[in-house]
Amino acid sequence: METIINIAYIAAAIFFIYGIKMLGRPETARQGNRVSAVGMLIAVVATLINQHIFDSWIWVVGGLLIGAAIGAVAAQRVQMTGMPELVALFNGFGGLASLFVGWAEYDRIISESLAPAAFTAAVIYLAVLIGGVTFTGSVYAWGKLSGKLGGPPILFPGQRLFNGALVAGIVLFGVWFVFNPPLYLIFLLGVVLSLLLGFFGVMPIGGGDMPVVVSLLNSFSGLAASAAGFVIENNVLVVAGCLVGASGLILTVIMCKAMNRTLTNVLLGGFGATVSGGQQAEGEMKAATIDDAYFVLESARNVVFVPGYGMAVAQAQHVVKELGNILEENGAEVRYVVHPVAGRMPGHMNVLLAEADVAYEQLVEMGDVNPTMNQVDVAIIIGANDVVNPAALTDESSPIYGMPIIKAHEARTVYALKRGRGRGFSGIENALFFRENTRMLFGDAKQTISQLVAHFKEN
Amino acid sequence: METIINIAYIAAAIFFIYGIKMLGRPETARQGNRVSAVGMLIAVVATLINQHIFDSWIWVVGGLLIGAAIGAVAAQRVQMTGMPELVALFNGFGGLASLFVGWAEYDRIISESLAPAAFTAAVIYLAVLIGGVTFTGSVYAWGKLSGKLGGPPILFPGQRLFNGALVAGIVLFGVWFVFNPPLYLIFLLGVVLSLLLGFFGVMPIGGGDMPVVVSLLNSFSGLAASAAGFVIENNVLVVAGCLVGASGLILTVIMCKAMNRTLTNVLLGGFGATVSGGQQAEGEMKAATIDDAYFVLESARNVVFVPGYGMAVAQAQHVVKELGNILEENGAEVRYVVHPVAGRMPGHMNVLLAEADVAYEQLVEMGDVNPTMNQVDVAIIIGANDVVNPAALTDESSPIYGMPIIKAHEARTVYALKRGRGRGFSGIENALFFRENTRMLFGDAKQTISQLVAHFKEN
Amino acid sequence: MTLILLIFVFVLAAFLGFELISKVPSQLHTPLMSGSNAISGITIVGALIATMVDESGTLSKYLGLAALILATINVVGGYLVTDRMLAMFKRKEK
Amino acid sequence: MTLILLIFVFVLAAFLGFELISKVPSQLHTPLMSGSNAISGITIVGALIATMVDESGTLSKYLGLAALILATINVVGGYLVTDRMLAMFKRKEK
Ligand SMILES: NC(=O)c1ccc[n+]([C@@H]2O[C@H](COP(=O)([O-])OP(=O)(O)OC[C@H]3O[C@@H](n4cnc5c(N)ncnc54)[C@H](OP(=O)(O)O)[C@@H]3O)[C@@H](O)[C@H]2O)c1
Ligand SMILES: NC(=O)c1ccc[n+]([C@@H]2O[C@H](COP(=O)([O-])OP(=O)(O)OC[C@H]3O[C@@H](n4cnc5c(N)ncnc54)[C@H](OP(=O)(O)O)[C@@H]3O)[C@@H](O)[C@H]2O)c1
Repeated sequence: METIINIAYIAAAIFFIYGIKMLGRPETARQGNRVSAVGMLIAVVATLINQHIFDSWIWVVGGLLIGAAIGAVAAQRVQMTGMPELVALFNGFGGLASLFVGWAEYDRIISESLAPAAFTAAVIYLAVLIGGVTFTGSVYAWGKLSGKLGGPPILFPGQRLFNGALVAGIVLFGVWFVFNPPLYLIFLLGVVLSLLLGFFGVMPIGGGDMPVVVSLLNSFSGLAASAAGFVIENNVLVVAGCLVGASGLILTVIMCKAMNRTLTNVLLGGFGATVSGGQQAEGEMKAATIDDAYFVLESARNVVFVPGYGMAVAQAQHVVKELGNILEENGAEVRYVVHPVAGRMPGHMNVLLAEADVAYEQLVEMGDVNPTMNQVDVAIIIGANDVVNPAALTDESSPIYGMPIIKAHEARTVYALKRGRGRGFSGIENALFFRENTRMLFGDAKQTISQLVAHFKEN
Repeated sequence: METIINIAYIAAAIFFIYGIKMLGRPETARQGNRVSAVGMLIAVVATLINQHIFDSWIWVVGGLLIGAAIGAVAAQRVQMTGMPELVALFNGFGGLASLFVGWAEYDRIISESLAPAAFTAAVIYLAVLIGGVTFTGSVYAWGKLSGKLGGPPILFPGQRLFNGALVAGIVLFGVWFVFNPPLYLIFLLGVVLSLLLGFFGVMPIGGGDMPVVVSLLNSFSGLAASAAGFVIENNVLVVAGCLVGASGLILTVIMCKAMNRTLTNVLLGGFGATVSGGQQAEGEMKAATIDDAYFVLESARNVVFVPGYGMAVAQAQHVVKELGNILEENGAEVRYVVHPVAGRMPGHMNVLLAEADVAYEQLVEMGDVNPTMNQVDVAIIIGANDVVNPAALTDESSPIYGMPIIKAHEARTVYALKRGRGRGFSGIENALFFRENTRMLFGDAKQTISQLVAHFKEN
Repeated sequence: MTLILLIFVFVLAAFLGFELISKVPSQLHTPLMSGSNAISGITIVGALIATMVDESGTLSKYLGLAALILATINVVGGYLVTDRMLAMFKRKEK
Repeated sequence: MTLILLIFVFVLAAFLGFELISKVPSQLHTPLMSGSNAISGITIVGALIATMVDESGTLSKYLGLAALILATINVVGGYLVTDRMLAMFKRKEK
């Protein structure tokens, strides 16, 4: 029996490995997710066949049903744009679950009047600690991403000192606990401190950095599961948890690189709280009317759309696609240039444009467009800001200096759609909007584009 | 104590992993080999600290010294071109060692009048079986590579049937043995059969396919070590053996791909035994004299060398480099085009030319030269044949059809250096040598080139 | 030996995790994060064991139940949401 | 449990081995083969254990000694020959 369960666990681990591998390639990603789901099913079923299932079946079935119902409803209801925060919330639940698993095992040992061995105590503490940090950190990240807790980083004097003290306290209690495993109070204090650490650790980090934070916390929740696996000596927990821990960590690093930030830089936080230096932009913004834009677009032969966070806010993807179609019928070559960190989560623009059925061939990467940008007649910037900021190329004092950008400023004419003089995620001014060849179309992106579409339809 | 040893084993495994990873990149390859050597040292030292070392130290030290001495001397003495066969021989020793380890454990259990459990019996049999096949197969491959056993495949009627019978016998004895582990005779019969299988399995495979075979047997010797690890329940053996098994297998597949063959195709063998179809070449070979070649080369501005197996046979790499230098001083652009499967082992030409100190920048891949081959004044083919055979591009009935080749035939003038009308590894005719723009320089490649060099020096 | 082997398993899984995620295109970052988040719900196995192990209504059993509900939300929700995300990507390739 | 975990270790190592060797340039095939051949000499550990375990001059001890000599040749020779090969590659990059 034990053997069959373990073979099933090995099978589950293989499914997870293949699943992660396939998730990394666009063609196989969806299948990969299903493969890994099958692995999970195998692991759950294998766990159910042994054990005191008959004594506890109400508990088990009840727990599974309640959890599955909540999870399924939440996943079905959520809007496309709300997905990142939902993932953060789920991740927090996973962390809390690992905390409870560690705690339950500790309580079981204690209630049998035993004391766990030092190693067991250490992994229990680790599971609980990482799980706790993951939980509050993820919930806070969820709050920020969904706008419930406000996006900008919250800084207070002595913040780093305070967080440092939290870490020190956790380590202290940890050592104490490992040498005196029966001290329930110390254990609980450790739990409380780790919950606090998750909360205060995420506090100084701006809303735009949340995807990185969520990815890191995702890695943590894997490690928490792995630690829980050591607690109950369960191999599939150790393997799957560690796979997630390692791949999550490397994914976090990859995401940081795409934004030209380091992980430390993100975690120390405060980015976007203060408007950092950089020259002031010269010139003034020149507003254009829909009419102007219509005439220019009418005669354009080569058009690129540069979507950004504003397109997501305005939910303008469908009308953008409509305008794109009209321009194509009108004989222009139309492309959509997607910057890897446009929007607020990686792949944000891809997901939105895919939702609007933009063909795969029309989605191009910036590296493919930049060299020939000067042959583009019109670049239409839809709520993008930082990702088209030329300061990243030229101004060494700019906080985004060195980030690769879409060189929209090299197009013959640039139309920038935004509501006003609002700044982007990084909080810095963008000289592009003040250039000779740039015209502003103020207003909500969706409305502006709809008006353009209407104009085309009339004529 | 046990714990320290095991932590050392984990460290060793990590070193192996990093070692293999680094071996895969040219810049880090040498270091990677050393990293993995350190891992091996750690594993050996960790094994020595426990155990009954004091009772057996003479045995242990003696064994280590003898083995190290033989290995070191062989490795130091071997010629560059003799390395592949030496690797094959070493590999065979590794396989035999795994066979002995499995056998020793079996004998130990039996001599204590115990019977091994079915699982243990199975892994013992596996270790012995794979070890045995690896041993005789590798030794045979060594014989073929070093020319001691003749290169061409040896075929006899009913060969596949015979080999199939061997496999069936091994399986049969294996099942029998697993259900009756105390049957020493069955065990020994299994050993004999697996030794025979290695020998007869390699027999039908031609000498030129030996690198693939050695790579596959290398993978086997890893698996044998892994099986031996299961026998004595030793984790580092399992991990390291399996790493080698898996990476060796994938390497084998990569090597097959470079030759446009499938693994089955290689293993079923017979390639090169019969001269397979394909049109006969038309026209006749036109011999040229050293004088002719000298005058053409004198005025050439763009020269490529295409080395092949013949350069290795003639050991002509040093004179080739000398000629290259002279041509460069004479104002010509000189490049060396290396085909991935030129010679008889992967990277064969790279190693030889590196030995002769050809600069890295002058070594070019075929993909970089082929598109501009028509701008090359002279292509000098030094004992290459199959890798410049245009039939691979045009003749669908040719056994090498589909293999990427160096398009030397598109150069303005081709000089082909070979001893006579001998065919290449694949045994097929090469129409290149009969073309209008091709001139043959018959004779040993080293002598021919030396004469050319002498000519240049005289004038 | 069990513990040592578990550590071994942990180390190998860590290396494997690193190797598997090299050079993922940026558009897949979010689904990948979400998909591996679902896998981290594997702690559901631990929760199940904790829920089933005791017979009386001890604290540890209630903790197990809570863990089970949370982990199930993570697993089920995580896989479904990832699938929805990836469905979007799929469509555009037609 | 030990056996199961060993199988787990085996499976993970297999996947890792596959992942590590993706897209090796062809000029490295021979050194890579030779270098991993040296690693397969890890059976030296098994040989050492076999040589040391018994006290009397049993067959199994002699087998162990033979295995030890052979495995040592494989390890020492394998690493040295690989190093020599790679030294050649190094030189040309100067
Ligand atoms: N993708 C990721 O994973 C990720 C993660 C973390 C951080 N980030 C950061 O986020 C930024 C993304 O750059 P981005 O260029 O996409 O966006 P952005 O720099 O944040 O700029 C968004 C712009 O959209 C405009 N906008 C907002 N609502 C709008 C509406 N309804 N209609 C029209 N315009 C609207 C805003 O200007 P108005 O207020 O004037 O309208 C604002 O300037 C980068 O700095 C990146 O590093 C990205
Ligand atoms: N590299 C690998 O890993 C590998 C592995 C397995 C198989 N192979 C196969 O091996 C072949 C390699 O092609 P290749 O073009 O390098 O060689 P090749 O096709 O085997 O031809 C070698 C030529 O060199 C000539 N030659 C022999 N000794 C010579 C000497 N002393 N001086 C001058 N010429 C001499 C021979 O002609 P004469 O007898 O007329 O002199 C022969 O035609 C391919 O078919 C490949 O698939 C390669």
